[in-house]
Amino acid sequence: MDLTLLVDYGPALLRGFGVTILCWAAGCAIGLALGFALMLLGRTGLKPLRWAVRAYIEVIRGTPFLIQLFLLYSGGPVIGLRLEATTAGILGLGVYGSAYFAEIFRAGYQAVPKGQVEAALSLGMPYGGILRRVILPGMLVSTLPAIVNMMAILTKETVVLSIITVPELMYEMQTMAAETFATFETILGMALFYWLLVEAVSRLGRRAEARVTRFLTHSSNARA
Amino acid sequence: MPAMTETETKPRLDPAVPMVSVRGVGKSFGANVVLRDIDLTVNKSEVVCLIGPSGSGKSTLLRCINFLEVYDRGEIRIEGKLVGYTEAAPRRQLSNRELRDLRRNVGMVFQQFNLWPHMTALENVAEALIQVRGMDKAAAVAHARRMLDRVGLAEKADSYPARLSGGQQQRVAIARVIAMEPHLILFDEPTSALDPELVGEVLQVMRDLAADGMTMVVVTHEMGFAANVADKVAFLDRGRIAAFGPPREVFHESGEPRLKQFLQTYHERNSF
Amino acid sequence: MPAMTETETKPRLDPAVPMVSVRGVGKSFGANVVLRDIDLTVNKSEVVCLIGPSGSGKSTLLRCINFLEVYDRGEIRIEGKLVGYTEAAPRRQLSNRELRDLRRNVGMVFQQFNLWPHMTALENVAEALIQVRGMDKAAAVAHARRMLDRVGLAEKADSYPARLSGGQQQRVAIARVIAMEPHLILFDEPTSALDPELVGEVLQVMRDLAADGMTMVVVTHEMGFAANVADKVAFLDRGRIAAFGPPREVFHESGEPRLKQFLQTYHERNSF
Amino acid sequence: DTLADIKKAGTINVATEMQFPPFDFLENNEYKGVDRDLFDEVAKELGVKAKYIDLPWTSVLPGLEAKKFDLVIAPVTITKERMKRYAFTVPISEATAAMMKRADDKTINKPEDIAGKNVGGGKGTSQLAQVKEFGATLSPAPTVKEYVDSNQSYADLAAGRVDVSVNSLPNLAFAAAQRKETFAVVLPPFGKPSYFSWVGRPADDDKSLVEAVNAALVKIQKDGRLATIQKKWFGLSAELPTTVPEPQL
Amino acid sequence: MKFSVIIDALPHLLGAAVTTVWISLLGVMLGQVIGVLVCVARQSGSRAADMAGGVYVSFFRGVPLLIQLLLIYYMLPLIGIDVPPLVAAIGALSLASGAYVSEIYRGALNGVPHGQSEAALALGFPAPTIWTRILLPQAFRISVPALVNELILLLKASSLISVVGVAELTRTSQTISASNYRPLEIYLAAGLIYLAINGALAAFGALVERRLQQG
Ligand SMILES: Nc1ncnc2c1ncn2[C@@H]1O[C@H](COP(=O)(O)OP(=O)(O)OP(=O)(O)O)[C@@H](O)[C@H]1O
Ligand SMILES: Nc1ncnc2c1ncn2[C@@H]1O[C@H](COP(=O)(O)OP(=O)(O)OP(=O)(O)O)[C@@H](O)[C@H]1O
Ligand SMILES: [Mg+2]
Ligand SMILES: [Mg+2]
Repeated sequence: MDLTLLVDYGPALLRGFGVTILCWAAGCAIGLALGFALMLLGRTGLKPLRWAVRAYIEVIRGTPFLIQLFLLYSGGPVIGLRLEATTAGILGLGVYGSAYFAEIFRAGYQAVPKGQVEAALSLGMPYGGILRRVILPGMLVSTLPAIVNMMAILTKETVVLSIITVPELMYEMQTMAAETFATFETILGMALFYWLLVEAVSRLGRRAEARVTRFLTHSSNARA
Repeated sequence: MPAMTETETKPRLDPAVPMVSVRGVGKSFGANVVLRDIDLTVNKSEVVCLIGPSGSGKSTLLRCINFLEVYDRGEIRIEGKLVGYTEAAPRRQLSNRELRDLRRNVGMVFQQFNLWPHMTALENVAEALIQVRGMDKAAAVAHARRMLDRVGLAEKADSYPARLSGGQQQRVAIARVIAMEPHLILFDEPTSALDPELVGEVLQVMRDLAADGMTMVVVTHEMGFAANVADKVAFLDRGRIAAFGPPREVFHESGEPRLKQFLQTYHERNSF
Repeated sequence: MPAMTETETKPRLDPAVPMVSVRGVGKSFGANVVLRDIDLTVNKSEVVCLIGPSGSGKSTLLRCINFLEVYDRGEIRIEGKLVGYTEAAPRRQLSNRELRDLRRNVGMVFQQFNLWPHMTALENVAEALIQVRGMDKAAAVAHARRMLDRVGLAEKADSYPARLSGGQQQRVAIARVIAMEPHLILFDEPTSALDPELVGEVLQVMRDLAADGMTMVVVTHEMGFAANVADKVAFLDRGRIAAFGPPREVFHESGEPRLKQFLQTYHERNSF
Repeated sequence: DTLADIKKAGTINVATEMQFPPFDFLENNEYKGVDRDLFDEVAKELGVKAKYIDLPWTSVLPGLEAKKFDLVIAPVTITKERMKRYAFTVPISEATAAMMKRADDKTINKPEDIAGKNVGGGKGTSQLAQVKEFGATLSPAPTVKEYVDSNQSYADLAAGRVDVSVNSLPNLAFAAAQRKETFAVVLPPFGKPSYFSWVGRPADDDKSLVEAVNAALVKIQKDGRLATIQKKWFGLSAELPTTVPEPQL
Repeated sequence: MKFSVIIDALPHLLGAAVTTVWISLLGVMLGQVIGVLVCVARQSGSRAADMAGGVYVSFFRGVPLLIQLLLIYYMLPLIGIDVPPLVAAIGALSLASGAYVSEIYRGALNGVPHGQSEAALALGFPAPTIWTRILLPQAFRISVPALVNELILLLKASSLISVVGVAELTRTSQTISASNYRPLEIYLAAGLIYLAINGALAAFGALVERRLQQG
């Protein structure tokens, strides 16, 4: 066990970690926005649109990210879509996440008590305003844990980006492994880095959760 | 998103036009016929109470009046204006924007209060002022404060709904509605979800509104309120209006057997 | 998991020992003193109603009686047996198993019914017979059927709670309790969550139980029920029993000002 | 002693990633390639049966250290860094670096033509290091892109993201032969002569095993079996050193 | 595109798909057991059990499955514990899935009204019976959609068990495309197989959900 390697390769690993975080954050942002849009599309009265959204979600959820990313990156040029690796990685991650986020949002939308929307309607509020001011905050309360969970899952999917040469953490780790054949150090290093990221995400998530639910009083219930 | 400043429609003061006029309205949910051929007139500044057994269609009728529920047959007019449909012959449903204009003048108070839990009492009241009436934030907040004061809740302005008792929540819901200066307010069992101790404070606010000349349609099980405050009482039974008139007549002079039985049960349970 | 067959404790028939005796009981939630020095005796086959404003401690007192809530001071005895603590001097809380034995003889009916939604009406009633009384399945089901019949729900045996009206759900909850043949049943506002139309059917079942000699403690806002069925009425106010006695006395002869005001509001709201 | 244990058990467990044709690959679920043929012979010399294990490269070396098997028969180039941690056998094949282009690409006809173009290769491989060195002598210098998996660099060559893929000549020759309409090898190879070896554990217990494998390999070359295998897979035969060469990198 | 390649590869891909399915299902079933136990332990009121459960969840949710597999299969032997590949694969999958499942159940239990266990308590139910008869059946019912989601995610994550030498679907498609140099066709085929399996799982989940909801 030669942990000085982690020091020698430190700068490269940190750079890779930076790229991982960047791709993850950008992918999540795209996934959340796209997922929200998909949820709204799925609620329209147009049947074909609803089916299209359903099909999109089922296909994306039903296939591994590795295969999607490969088909996007290497298959894309066949149909004239030529993306640079990092772009493809972020886009792929966003598309992959969007299917899951759309489902989370769908459940969240349904969980907003109908009466809250009716109250807004009966006051004459426009749909855009209702969505932004009533539904969205209500959705966050019930979906934030699931959103954070999904974001934590996506941190781990970023390792797949290495196969299309995005210079993220896994890619740098494999360089280290290939050049030194120091495999155990690599495994431990990766465990540490990814654990840190997920732990940070869930901590931030819990804070955010406390924030969006600050208006709820917590009744103390006697335990069973 | 700034709300569009829409041209203020001044209340028409022609007392000849009834505030609400319901003519031959019918409504089914699938095979379940919930309203059958309802006729009802509510004049300006009148308080009409709807009473009747559970499932008789009281909520459905009320919700048809502001088109939260689509009615199938007949017509409902508010201040002479047809609700939910175009006047032209093959009737077509109004667009969302047209519906919004209609609903601006019709307030609604729900059994479950339906406050927005992530906004304080003040924000709940100010929100629609900003979004619908296009007021700027400062003006909306000032107006909202006055409304909270009117329902006796000035000091709870910054509390979230979860921190308020049921009675206080319902009073905030009423403030939210009257802030919009509606011509008509619909109440759907506004006190049914309240602890008995808290009913009084909400009824008092409603009494004050009635005294100020507000037109109100109230679905309620509070017979005392109906007897003392209502100008007219309508008894609904299985989707029909089985009795209608001043409270004295309906409560004491009607021969309608279902109504008599309804009142009988009520008496028995509450006498001691 | 087969429940342990525990030895059946026969009801003691000594009428001199009160069914429930509460002596000097106090209870606080943190700084909030909810019960202060409560004394209350419920004799066998008596029906005692607890009335009082919201937050006065009615539910808390009821829940202390079967130790769902831990009381801080004083003592509660059921059929002479100390509730929740050992008799020996430095009192120690009973083990879960000892508490279970105590609760087997004390049924409880909640405002929210608390039926188990994943079991049919019949299964809801049979479950405790199997798990707690150790009956075999066939016997439990047969007994459960008789109990459902007793509350008038024989034909709903195979319905899930979600398919039943509130009144029917509450009657199932009562069947679930009486199936265990308790010596005492506690009711916490059993009709408050019901539509007014459905209250009657539940009160009728309770009336029948009272007529059969069941000992009952009932928290209720149904003054008609209290007046007609209760042997004694206790009026709770801010954690104290402010009036206690036969309904006639409490409702008509008490000089207690808080009680008078409480009844006055009630009258106003319901007279027409 | 590992060798003694193997002889006693009658089988030797060896692992490789079977995704590196023509050395290691699966065809209809059957393990084939240079390494397979060669190690069959080595096993015969050792008097034991060979059991072949397919693992992703990520876990081949950890598996060796965890003693899940006794030898890695993936072709690996010797480097100084790697010598520190593992024991290498005598060479089993030439590994001279060469290039492969798209078959329809008329602009690249010799190694020097990659000036200013995009080059792809396997991360951390000696061929990649050599093409970087070679590229630096050209102007304008080519852009080098590094892949975790060299198959992915072939996919990008087909997709047009890179103009040549670098790998050892044997690998490229085989790949081009499989997809003649898509790929073509750029001749001559540009790199210094270098060699592939197999990898064992450096521990004292394992010394005798590595030595026995070396002896077997030398014998197989001497009696002409190696040449037969080389002809079968590469179409020509070449002589290999009979000692472990000094690492160049 | 050359579709004959897919036809040739199909038998191998399908064989690998069977491996993927049975290992994932086994992983999920064991994960259920682990998840329930961890969840109950964490709610038991014992601080130590809650802490231990917390550490378990943090580790198995926080560290990528790939690394968990490598740790179990290659690092455990270094301290003298040797596990065969299938055990390592199923073990890692079920431990990881257990961490997620325990959190799903924790959330679902919040959805069971407190009054229901109180009613059982008032009837004299022993605590374990309240869990097995009242709380867990309902938590299960509430969480069926989340559990199906988890099953699908796990099925896809199972592609990583190739690092311990189990040839599942993704690995097999890589292997095939490495020898025929036609990754596009092979990955497309593998993608469709995954889609079919997951579609079947989702349909099955919807069926279970509907059956449980009839109450
Ligand atoms: N959205 C709906 N879909 C289908 N049926 C409905 C719907 N809303 C109401 N109903 C049915 O219409 C009938 C009348 O319901 P409504 O809520 O108007 O009665 P109500 O008089 O307000 O009763 P309550 O006093 O219980 O509020 C009932 O049979 C009810 O089941
Ligand atoms: N678990 C608890 N934790 C803290 N305070 C509590 C708890 N349960 C009840 N209280 C407080 O104890 C007081 C009495 O409550 P209790 O529920 O006994 O009143 P009640 O007479 O039953 O009222 P209601 O008619 O509204 O049911 C209230 O102030 C309440 O806020
Ligand atoms: Mg209603
Ligand atoms: Mg109470």
